[in-house]
Parts: sequence; C-alpha cells; structure tokens
Amino acid sequence: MSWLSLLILIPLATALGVVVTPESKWYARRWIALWGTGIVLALSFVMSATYMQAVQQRAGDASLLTVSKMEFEHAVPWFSSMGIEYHVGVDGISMAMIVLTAIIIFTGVLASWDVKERSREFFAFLLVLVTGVFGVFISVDLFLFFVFYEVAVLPMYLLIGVWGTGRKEYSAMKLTLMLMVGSAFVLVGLLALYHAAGAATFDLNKLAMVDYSADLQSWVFPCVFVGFGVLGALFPFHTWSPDGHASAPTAVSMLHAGVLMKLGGYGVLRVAVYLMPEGAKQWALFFLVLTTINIVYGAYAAIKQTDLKYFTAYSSVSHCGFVLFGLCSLNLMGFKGAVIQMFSHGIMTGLFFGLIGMVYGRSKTRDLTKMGGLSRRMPWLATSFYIGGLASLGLPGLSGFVAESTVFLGGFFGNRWVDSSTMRVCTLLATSSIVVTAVYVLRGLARVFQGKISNPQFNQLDDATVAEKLCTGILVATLAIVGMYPPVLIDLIEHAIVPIVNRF
Amino acid sequence: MTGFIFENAWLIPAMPLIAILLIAVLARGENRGLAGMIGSAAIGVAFLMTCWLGVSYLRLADQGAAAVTWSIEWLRYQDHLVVSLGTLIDPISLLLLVVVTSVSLLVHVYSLGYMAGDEGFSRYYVFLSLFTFSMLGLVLAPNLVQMYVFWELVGVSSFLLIGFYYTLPEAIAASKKAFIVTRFADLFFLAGILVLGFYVHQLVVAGGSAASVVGAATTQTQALDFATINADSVLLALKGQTGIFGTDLLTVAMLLVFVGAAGKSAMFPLHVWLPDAMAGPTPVSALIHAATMVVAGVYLVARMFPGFAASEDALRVVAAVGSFTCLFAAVIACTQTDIKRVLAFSTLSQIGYMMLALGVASAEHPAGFGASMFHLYTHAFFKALLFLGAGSVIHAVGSNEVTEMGGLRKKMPWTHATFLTATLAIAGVPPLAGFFSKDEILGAAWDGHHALIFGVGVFVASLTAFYMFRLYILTFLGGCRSAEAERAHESPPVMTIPLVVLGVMSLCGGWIGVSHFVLPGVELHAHLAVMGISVAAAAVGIGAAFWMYGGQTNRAETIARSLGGVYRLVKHKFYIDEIYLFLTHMIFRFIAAPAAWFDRHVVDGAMNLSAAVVHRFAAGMNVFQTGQVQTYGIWMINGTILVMVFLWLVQR
Amino acid sequence: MLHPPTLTHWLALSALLFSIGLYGIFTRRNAVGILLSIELMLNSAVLNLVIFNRFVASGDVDGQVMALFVIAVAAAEAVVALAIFVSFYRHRHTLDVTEANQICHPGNSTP
Amino acid sequence: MHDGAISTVFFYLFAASSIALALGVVLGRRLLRSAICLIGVLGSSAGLTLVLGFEFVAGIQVLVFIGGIVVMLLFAIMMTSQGHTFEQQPTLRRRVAGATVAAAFFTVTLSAYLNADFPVPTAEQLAVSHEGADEIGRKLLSNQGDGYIVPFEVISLLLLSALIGGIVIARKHAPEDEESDQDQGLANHPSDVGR
Repeated sequence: MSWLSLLILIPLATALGVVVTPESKWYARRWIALWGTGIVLALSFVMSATYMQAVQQRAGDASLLTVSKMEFEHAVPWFSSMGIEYHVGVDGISMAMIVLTAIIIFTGVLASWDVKERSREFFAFLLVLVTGVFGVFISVDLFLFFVFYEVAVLPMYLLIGVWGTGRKEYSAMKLTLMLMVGSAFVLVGLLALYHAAGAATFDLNKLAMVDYSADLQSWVFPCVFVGFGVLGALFPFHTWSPDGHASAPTAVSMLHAGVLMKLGGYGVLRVAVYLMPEGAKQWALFFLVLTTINIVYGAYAAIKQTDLKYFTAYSSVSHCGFVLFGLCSLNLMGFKGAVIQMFSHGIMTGLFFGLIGMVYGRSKTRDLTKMGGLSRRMPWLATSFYIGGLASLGLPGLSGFVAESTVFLGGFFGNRWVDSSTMRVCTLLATSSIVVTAVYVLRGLARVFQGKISNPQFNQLDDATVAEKLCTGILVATLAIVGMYPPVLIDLIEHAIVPIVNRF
Repeated sequence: MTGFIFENAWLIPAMPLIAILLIAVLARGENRGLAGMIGSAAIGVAFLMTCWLGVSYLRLADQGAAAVTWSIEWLRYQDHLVVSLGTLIDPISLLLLVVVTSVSLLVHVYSLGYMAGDEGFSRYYVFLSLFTFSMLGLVLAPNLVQMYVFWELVGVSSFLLIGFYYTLPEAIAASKKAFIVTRFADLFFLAGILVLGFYVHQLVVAGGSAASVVGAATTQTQALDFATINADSVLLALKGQTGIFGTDLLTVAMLLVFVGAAGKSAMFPLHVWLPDAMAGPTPVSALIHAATMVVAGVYLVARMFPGFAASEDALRVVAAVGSFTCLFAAVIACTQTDIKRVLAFSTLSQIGYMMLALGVASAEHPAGFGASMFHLYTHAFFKALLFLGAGSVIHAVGSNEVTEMGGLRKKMPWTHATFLTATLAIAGVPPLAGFFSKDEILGAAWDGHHALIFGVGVFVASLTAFYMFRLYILTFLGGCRSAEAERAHESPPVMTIPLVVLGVMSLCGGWIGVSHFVLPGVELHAHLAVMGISVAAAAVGIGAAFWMYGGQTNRAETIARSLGGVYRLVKHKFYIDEIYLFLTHMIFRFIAAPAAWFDRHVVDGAMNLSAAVVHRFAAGMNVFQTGQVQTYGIWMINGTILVMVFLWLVQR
Repeated sequence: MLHPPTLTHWLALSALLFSIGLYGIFTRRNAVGILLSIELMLNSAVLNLVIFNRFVASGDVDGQVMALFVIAVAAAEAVVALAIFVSFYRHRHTLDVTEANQICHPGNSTP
Repeated sequence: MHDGAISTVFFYLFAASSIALALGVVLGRRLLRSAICLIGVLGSSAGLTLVLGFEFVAGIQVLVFIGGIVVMLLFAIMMTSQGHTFEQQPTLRRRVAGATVAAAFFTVTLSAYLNADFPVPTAEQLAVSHEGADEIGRKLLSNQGDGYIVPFEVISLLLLSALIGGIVIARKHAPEDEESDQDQGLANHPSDVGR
C-alpha cells in the first residue's frame, strides 16, 4: 500500500461518506467533504516535503539523467496479460500538480459551502472528479493514466448539466463531446506507442526506454498533442471552455479551469514531449504558432466580453496558451515555465472563478455593464479580485510573473530545431499579450468594483462570509508565496524537468 | 564594504513592508488613525538607516565603490541566469535611497494632516508604504530582473494611488491609463531583458568554457546582473553583433530598455499618463509623480549608462527624446490653468532635462551623468515642495483651478514662503538648489559641443521661470478670485513642517557636491559664461511672467488671442490624448471585436457545424432504429447465421 | 415401407419446428401470438434435449432433467409475459407490437 | 414402446401432425385458433417424447405445457381481446424476411447436423430401458458432483420471483387509484384518473 493510493482512496471514501449521510443532516456533508479534502491537502504537503528530502539524497545520481525518477512507487499487476499495471509514483511535476489539486478542491468545497440543492450528489460527484484528477497525476502506467483521465472528464458532464446555469445542457454536452474526441486522439496515440514498444507494457518509464522511429513519432506526436491540447484549450479547440466555464457551478469552474485544464499541459509534457522528442522537434514550430495565436487571440477576445465568466474563460484560454507555448520551446526554461504556469494559473483562475461565484451569488448578475461600485460593499472580495487580476497580468510578487517570465525567456532562448527568429517573433507577440491582459483586466475590474454603485439593490449586499474568506485567503496566499519566494515551487519541479530536457 | 548596515541594507525596504502588515492587522475600523503613525514611523526608521548607511559609505576609503552587499537566490531560470534579490550599494543607489526615504517620510507626515478623516485612511497608508517598499527595492536592485520586478510594483502602487478615489470616473480612467501606458513601455523593457539575457548569457557561457570574451566568468556569474552587463568586454562583444534594421545589437537592447525608461519617466510620446495621474491625492503626486517614481527611468538609464555610452546611437536617442520632451512639456505648461497640471508638465520638462543631461554625457566626459543625478536630487525636493504646497492650497481653496485662487500670500504665509522658495529654485535663481544642478547640465551640454541641445536647455530654463512665476502670481498675488479663496487659511503644522523642511532643502540642497559624490575623481569645472546665460534666461522668464500677469492688465489674454490656433493647439496638449484615444478605439474596433466575433462565429461555428454534421448523419442512421424488436431480431439472427456460415467457410 | 427414423430425422423435425416458431416470432403482430411462437420454439428445444438423451447419451437422464428445467423456465416466462401484456394492454388498449416502439409513450405519464 | 415398426409409424404420424399444427400456429390469423393448434403441437410433442420412451417427461409436458402454460395463454387472449380477435396481416416484406430467416436457420442447422459426427448408438444402447422418473428424481435432488440440486433450487426461486413479478407488473399502479380503477376496469390507465 503506497501513500499515493491514499490520494485516491480518501476522496473516494469521502464521497462515500457524503452519500451515506442522511438527508436530514445535509449540513454535515460539507463538513465531511471539508475534512476529507483537508486531510488530502495536509497529505500532499507532507508528501512534497518527503519528496524534497528524497531528491536531495539522490542528488548527483548520473543514471537518472534521461529517465524521470518516481518516488513513492507502487505497482500491482492488473491485466497482466497485456502488461497493464496499477503502477503509481510521482516526480516533482506531478507533486506540484497534486498540491495544486489539493488546494483547489479544498477551497472548492469552501466555495460550495452553500450548495443545498441535491448536495449529496453534488459533493459526491465533485469528489469522484477529484479522485480522477489525482489518479491521473499519480499514474505511471499510461493505461491507468487514461482510465483516470476519463474518470475525471465524465462527472463534469453531470456537474455542469445538473447544477449549472444558463445554457447548461448545451455547454455540458459540448464540453464532454470535445474532451471525448480529444481523448480518442490520445488513446490512438497511446495504443500506437504501446504497439511500437512491443505491446508488453504501458509503463511510462519503460516506454521511454524504447527508441521510436521518427516516422512513428511524426504522426503520433501531433495526435497526442492535439488530444491533450483540447483539454488544454489549444486554439482552435478551445471553444468548449468559455461555454463550459460560464455554465458550470462555482466549484466546478474552479476545479475545471484550475486543475482539469492542466491535465492537458501535463499530458503533453508527460506523454508527448517525454516519450517522443523527435516528434516534438518536427512539430514544435507548428504548435508554437498555434499557441501564440492562443495567447494573443484569447487576450483580444477577452476584451470584448461582457459576461464575467466568459471574460475569465477567455483569459484562461490566453493563459493556458502560455503552458503549451512553454512546452513548445523544448528547453529547460520553457518546460519549467510551463509547469509553473500550470500551477500559477490553476490557483489564479481558481481564485477568479471562486470570486465570480461569490459576487454572482450576491449581485445576481454577471453582466459587466450592469455592475459597478461593488468594492464599497464587499472590500474583501474586491481586494482578492484585484490581487487575482494583478497576478493574471503578470505582476511581479505574484506567481504569474514567475511563470510568464520563465516562459518568455524559454521562448526567446529557443532551441536548435526551430528557426530562432521565428521563435523570437512568436515570443515577442506572446509577450505583447501582457499589455492586452492589463487592458482587459483593469477594465473589467474597474467596471465591477469601482465607480458609483450602479444599482440601488447593491447597497444591501454583504462582504464575504468566513468560509469565503478562508477560501479566497488560501488562494491569495498561495499566489503570493509562490510569487514572492519562487524557490518553493522551482526546487520541487526542477529535478523532474531535467531528465525530460536531457532527452533532447 | 563590510559592516552591519551594509550587510543588512535589505532592512531599509523591509521597513515599509512591515508597516503594511502592521497596518493590515492593527489599523482597522475605528483604529485607522494608527495607520498614519505606523507608516510614518516605519519610513522614519528607514530614513535613519539610510542616513547610517550613507555615513558609513562616506567613511569608506574607496569612494565610488559599488558592491552587492547582500543577496539571496530568488528565481532560478537556468545556470548563469539565476536571479537574486539583493542590495547594490553604490553612489547613485545611495543618492536615490536618500531622496526616496526623505521625501517619502515628509509625504507620510504631511498626509497625516492632508488625508485626515478620509475613510480610506489606512488603505492610503498601505498603498503609500507599498510604493515606498517597491521604490526602495528598485533603487537597490543589483540585476535587471529585480529592477523589472520592483519597476512593475511601483507601477501598480502608482495605479492604486491614482485610483485612490475609486468612485470618481476620472480617477479610474487616469489610473487605468497610467498603468496601461507604462505597461506598454514595460513590454519593451521586458523585450530588452530577453535580448540582453540571451546574448549576455551566450557570452557568459562561452566565457566559462573558452575564457574568451568574459574573462573572469565563473559559475557565479549571472547574465542579468548589472555588473555583468556593464562590463566593457560584454558591451564590446554586443556591439560587435548585428541586430535588426542595420543597427548593432547593443543599440537595439539599449533602445528597448530606454523605451521602458521613457514610459515610466513619461517621456514624449509616452507622457500622456502623467498629467492625468494628478487625479490621485496631492501628496501622492508629490511623492510618486514628481519626486521619485517618475525619475526611475532616469535612474535606469543611469544604471545602464555604460551600455548607452558604448552604443552612441542609443545615447543620441536619449538626448533627443529628453530635449524634445523638455521643450514640449514646458510649452504646454505655459497654457494650463489647473495648478497640478502645470506642475505635472513642469515635472515632464524637468525629467526631460535629466534625460538630456544623460544624453550629452559620454564615457570620456561623464559630467552630464553627474549633472543629471544632481538635478534628480534637487528636483526631488523642490518639486515635492511645489506639490505639497499646491496640496496645501487646494486643501484650503477646494479647487485645482488657479482662476479660482489668488491673493493667498497673506492668508497662507508658510505655504506662500515655501512655495516661493521652490519656485525660485526651479527657475534656477542662485543660490537655490535648482540653479546649481541646471547650471551643471547646461555646462555639460556646452562642454560636449551640443549647441542645439544647449540652446534648447537655455530656452526651457527661461520658459520654466516664466510658467512657474505665472503660476505663483496667479495663485498667491493679486486679489482673491473666489469665495473659497477668501475663506482660505493656513494648513495645520503637521502639513507646514514638511513644507519648511523641504524649503530648507530647496534652499541649501545645491550646496552639496552631488556630482563629486557620484563621479569621484572626475574633474568638474564651473563655467562662468554658462552661469551667466542661465541666470539671464531665468531673469527673462520671471520678468515676462510679471509683465504679463503682474498687473491688473489682461496682456496674457491678448497674447493668447493673437496666437489663435497655436494657443489652442498647445492648450489642448497638441491633441495627443485624442490621438491615443482614437488609436485605442481602432484597436478595440478592428482587433478585439473581430477576434471575439471570429471566436463566437467561426471557430465555435466550426465546432457546432461538425456537431450538426454528426447529428444529421445520426438522423440518417436513425431509419434503422425502428424500435421494433422484431426487426432487430431479424437482423440479429441473420447476422448470426452469416457469421456462422462465414466461420464455417473459413474453417474449411 | 416407412424408413425407420434415425437421429437425423428426429433432429430435422425439431429444427423444422424451431424454424416455424422463428417465422412466427417475426411475423406475428400480436404479442400473444409471438408468445405462442416462443412456446413452439421452447417445445422444439425440449424435444431436442430428449432426442439427444435418447440417441447420444442413452444411459443418462441429464437430457430429461434439462427438459424439465426448460419447461419450468417456460412457465415462468409465460407468467411474466402475461403480466406485461396485461399491463401494456391497460395502458395502450392494444397488443400490437408495432405500436410498442417507444419506451416513453407520449401522453402517458410515467408512473 | 420400443417396437420398431410401431414407433416408426407413430413417429411419422406425430411429426406430420406437429408440423401441420405448428404451421397453423404461426399462419393462422385467429389467436384462439392458433392457441388451439399449439395445444395440438404440444400434444404431438408429448407423443414424440413417448415414442422415445420418456414417459415421465411426456407426462410433464402434457401437464405443464398444455395444462398450465397454454391455458394461461388462453386466459391472456380472452382478457385482451375485445371481439376483434383477427390479427392484422403482417407486411409482405416482413413475411419474406421472416421466411428467409427461418429457412436460412433451418438450412444452417440441418447442414450442421448432417456434417456433425454424432456417435451412432448401438442397438443394445438403444435397447437400454429407461426407468426415468426415480432416476430423474434422484438426480434432481442430489448434491453429488453430477447432481442438480443447485439449479433445481434456482429454478424454484425463479418460479417464485416470476410469480411475484407477474403480480407486481399486472397490478394496478397507484394504490390510491384503486377505487376508481375498479370502476373502470381494465380499460383504465393512470393518466385517466381524475379527468
């Protein structure tokens, strides 16, 4: 029994606990969910610390230069005839993602504190969803990885379709279908790799030992990249994201934009880039251009949005572009920046969607043109919103800057396989998005929080409750800690990135 | 450079940071009065420590020494690109430290009176402390990235303070404008960092292996440290590489950095945000938009001066932009009637002066460099004084328009006296502070044989004297032009004491040889001829002001009317705001709106189209789904039979 | 003279009965008619079992036991089918299976 | 009944009658008549079983199949037919398809039989007497390796659950509707209530 299995067992057990809570004690459910996710959060911190110790102990081990060393490994045969195992383990990248997920789900539960409608199913699905996400991050076996990936995608349909707002059925269907199509691409890629490696194992590190032919990589790489890219909001497959996020209930938006979209970047790094360096070299330019479009175009599209959630969703499209952009740089800083951006954007967008939910719960509107002057009534929420906004426009001292500057340097430094002037033009274009981001973030925030109170009803609104303060406080603190002292994150991920870079 | 205060120089910026935390914890609700005390006390401690640091530095045998006295690893990009947070102590950082802590202290104290009773009192002090922290961090930065980090942070604290009165539409608009315009400039700064980071990193890595370019490159050499970038060998190597548009790489990098500097220092054409920034509280304008933050651009250019000097083209651009802005802003200042706007344009003009001074310096004749720093230092005091004095007046009159003031000389004696001191100082009347620094700048231009720049400098000196005295006359002399002005009375001591302190500094600040401090060992000589010219220019300006506005005549209006269109053009600040507004609208209309439309209709449309195609196909397939179990049964049995027959055939 | 029936004769007879039942299943429109055809097929299955018991494993009784089970299952199936028909008829006033092609009939609130 | 000639005659007799009656079952358009035909088929089948020498099974066939199941089907027919016992003619396409399937099935099965290599019983094997009933009873209740006690119990459970299931399905749904249901009889369905 590995520690890691606890990460999927605890949410599952919590889901079970939520399900068996009698209807008369509905308020107990949120406490159960909070305790369960709180334990997971604590566990994730303990494991990160343990991981750091382990990394320091084996510093300088030359055999680990091109293979990701997993910690807390644990393998049990599953379908042994096909070489499929329940094989779990983590390296620094997945550790960072696990911490991110734990933070987001904990705060997500806090943000759903007042969900009363079918709260049994809501919390249960939420916890099942997060089980899938944890499962993806701890899987070493790619088949297991894929299974958990699907587990993570499916509850989303119900969560949006049932508890959502607006065109929820349409959005839920669109999101699920697009992600399913994406995962079909991924599956094709995985099976191709499995087959090429002799159809004996799905183990990531064993697959990594195989020398795939350039021809194979040249078609499998784009398959996997696009497949995961759909989840990572790769242009032009990002359109599920605005609709999906706009319709989803608060905690689901948080989890989805905060964590699930990161599965895309994570998958690209873990499967596409790690296993197929040759394919990456061939396709880097193409995807670099696509992600540049992502970044710039998402930012411009965000300017014109009037719905607060659409606004944030487009900003997510733009910011998730940085993740994929960094991955296309194919160098240490690019990868590092991408992983930091995954973490940073996860926290940031979790904060955004959490806050939007809280503001919407009070003002009953998400239309920017109908809001105004809310900071007088809700200073806490306004302050948190401003900090989130400043993080998203890359203000130093908050985590966004650490990520974006690393990605920019990575892009500018380029690599040997892509024409350097193209890389630089793309990088500068991507860099220019920080101005556009400033424009839309400041406009949006000014509309909502500054000026005179636009609607007399707003005079009755209250500031955040204790649960909401805790929720936003944790997220803001995380943004600030990573932003002010980046080594906490960089030390965690760097050792895991070096082997991937060394494969190039 | 050892000693407690050197190794713990980080304590200076840490003070305001501690103040922020204390204010956030202690000064809430009814206790918000505490915020001012905490903030002022913290910055007071920082000021004392700066004095200690300064005294320790002056005691050093090695004058002009520069050293990073403390640093911690902050952001590790990759080898040779590790960013540390540290404190770089050298003459210019020390000079800026003194300026920032002293002006900030005075503004903190002044605000105790000015902001008293405002409901956002503790918020105000949090922002102010945040600004001071960021500015101190910027000043002490030993590498480009730390510079950029705090550069952005001062930008955001400026944004927060401009938008302090968040219910006023013009304050909101001004704060956004300030942030976005400077952000736009910072983009170029960032690009400059990327360029320098890449190429210097290349040199450092090559130097580590072949010991060719960077002689002493070790594993500790970081590409983005100023020490590395400013090394002669690196600059030479950069100058040797070609950049874009037929220039060398060094020039490209330096120009990119300069755009960033120009944005923060509000050089033409990125100056548009500064006049609007006056929507913030007046002490903020004094601290941020006059004395400290806006000179950050000058400081950046000074920090990277070896690079600018090595690439002569970049320096020429600095000089050109500086002198143009200096002239341009002075002209506009002559026509404005909002007291803070006049001061804002005067700030623009004076910063242009500093840039101009940097532009005329060179590696061989660094006099302009010293003069620029000198002017930065004196300007900080008299401009802060002017703003605080203006604040005092606005506080009393309740309006920004000089047309509603007048005759305040008797009613506000302390304010009047200190304001007059500052006006004389900025006009360059000996022996006040402005005279010495301005004279050094003109002297440097003269020595460098930059005749045109010298001419512009003299003309602007005259214009400065003119518009400042115009302002002074309209505000303090003559009769009261409004009821509020009649009722005006002197501000409380907590506001006038800082004015007096600053007045003393404006009076005596020029007697300190800042240039010698900044450029030890460089021989600087005074030019009597230049001094004469500058004093004459000031006298002409003052005379003109009294001639036009002194009596009860309306000569000013007559002249304005006779100038007609030209006057209107200047009065409307050459319509540059309108041009920007137009461009912004164009971007919104022709990029943002089409992008949003494209996304909704083309990209999403394509997705919906593919869904519709599948749906159509499914509807076609639906014909087979009759819902009749019998039909299914027929197909099933038929299929089974066919499979059996097939298997049978295969087996045979 | 009639040829004495061999195993093949017997099996052909049962297969023919089964095929006739199959035809009935596909062509009857009344649900009870379909049930009749199913009984026919079950009957042919019973026959098959006893035939094999007789001709292939004549020492054992397993074929007969199976035949008994089939009969029991047929009885159970008839009971349930009958109940469904009654219920269906009560809702729709017909037993025509071509009408029964939707799970949720419009205008029929789900109980 | 092992006498060769007699059993041959009976075989052909029962075979002919069962085929003819089976055709009657599927082709007749009157349900009641079909049901009567089915009784005939089942009876013939019982006869055939008797020809094979399995008296016990034959008896059960008559008792359960004819006496139980078909009678129940007759009830069903009575309960659901409101005079128009004529069933509509299936479409030609359906008939052709059904006939094709049936014919194909028959062909495939028969060819499989013809190609199969069944062990041909020897004369003395065929002559083994089958004192069926007691042997069957022992086998059904034996828990030895070749016993059928478990399936036997399962079948009994199945019958019980079919019984209960039948009651549940056929009973009227909402308990509070019972009174009005009784008034309107079978022709009532829940949405009618309260009109």
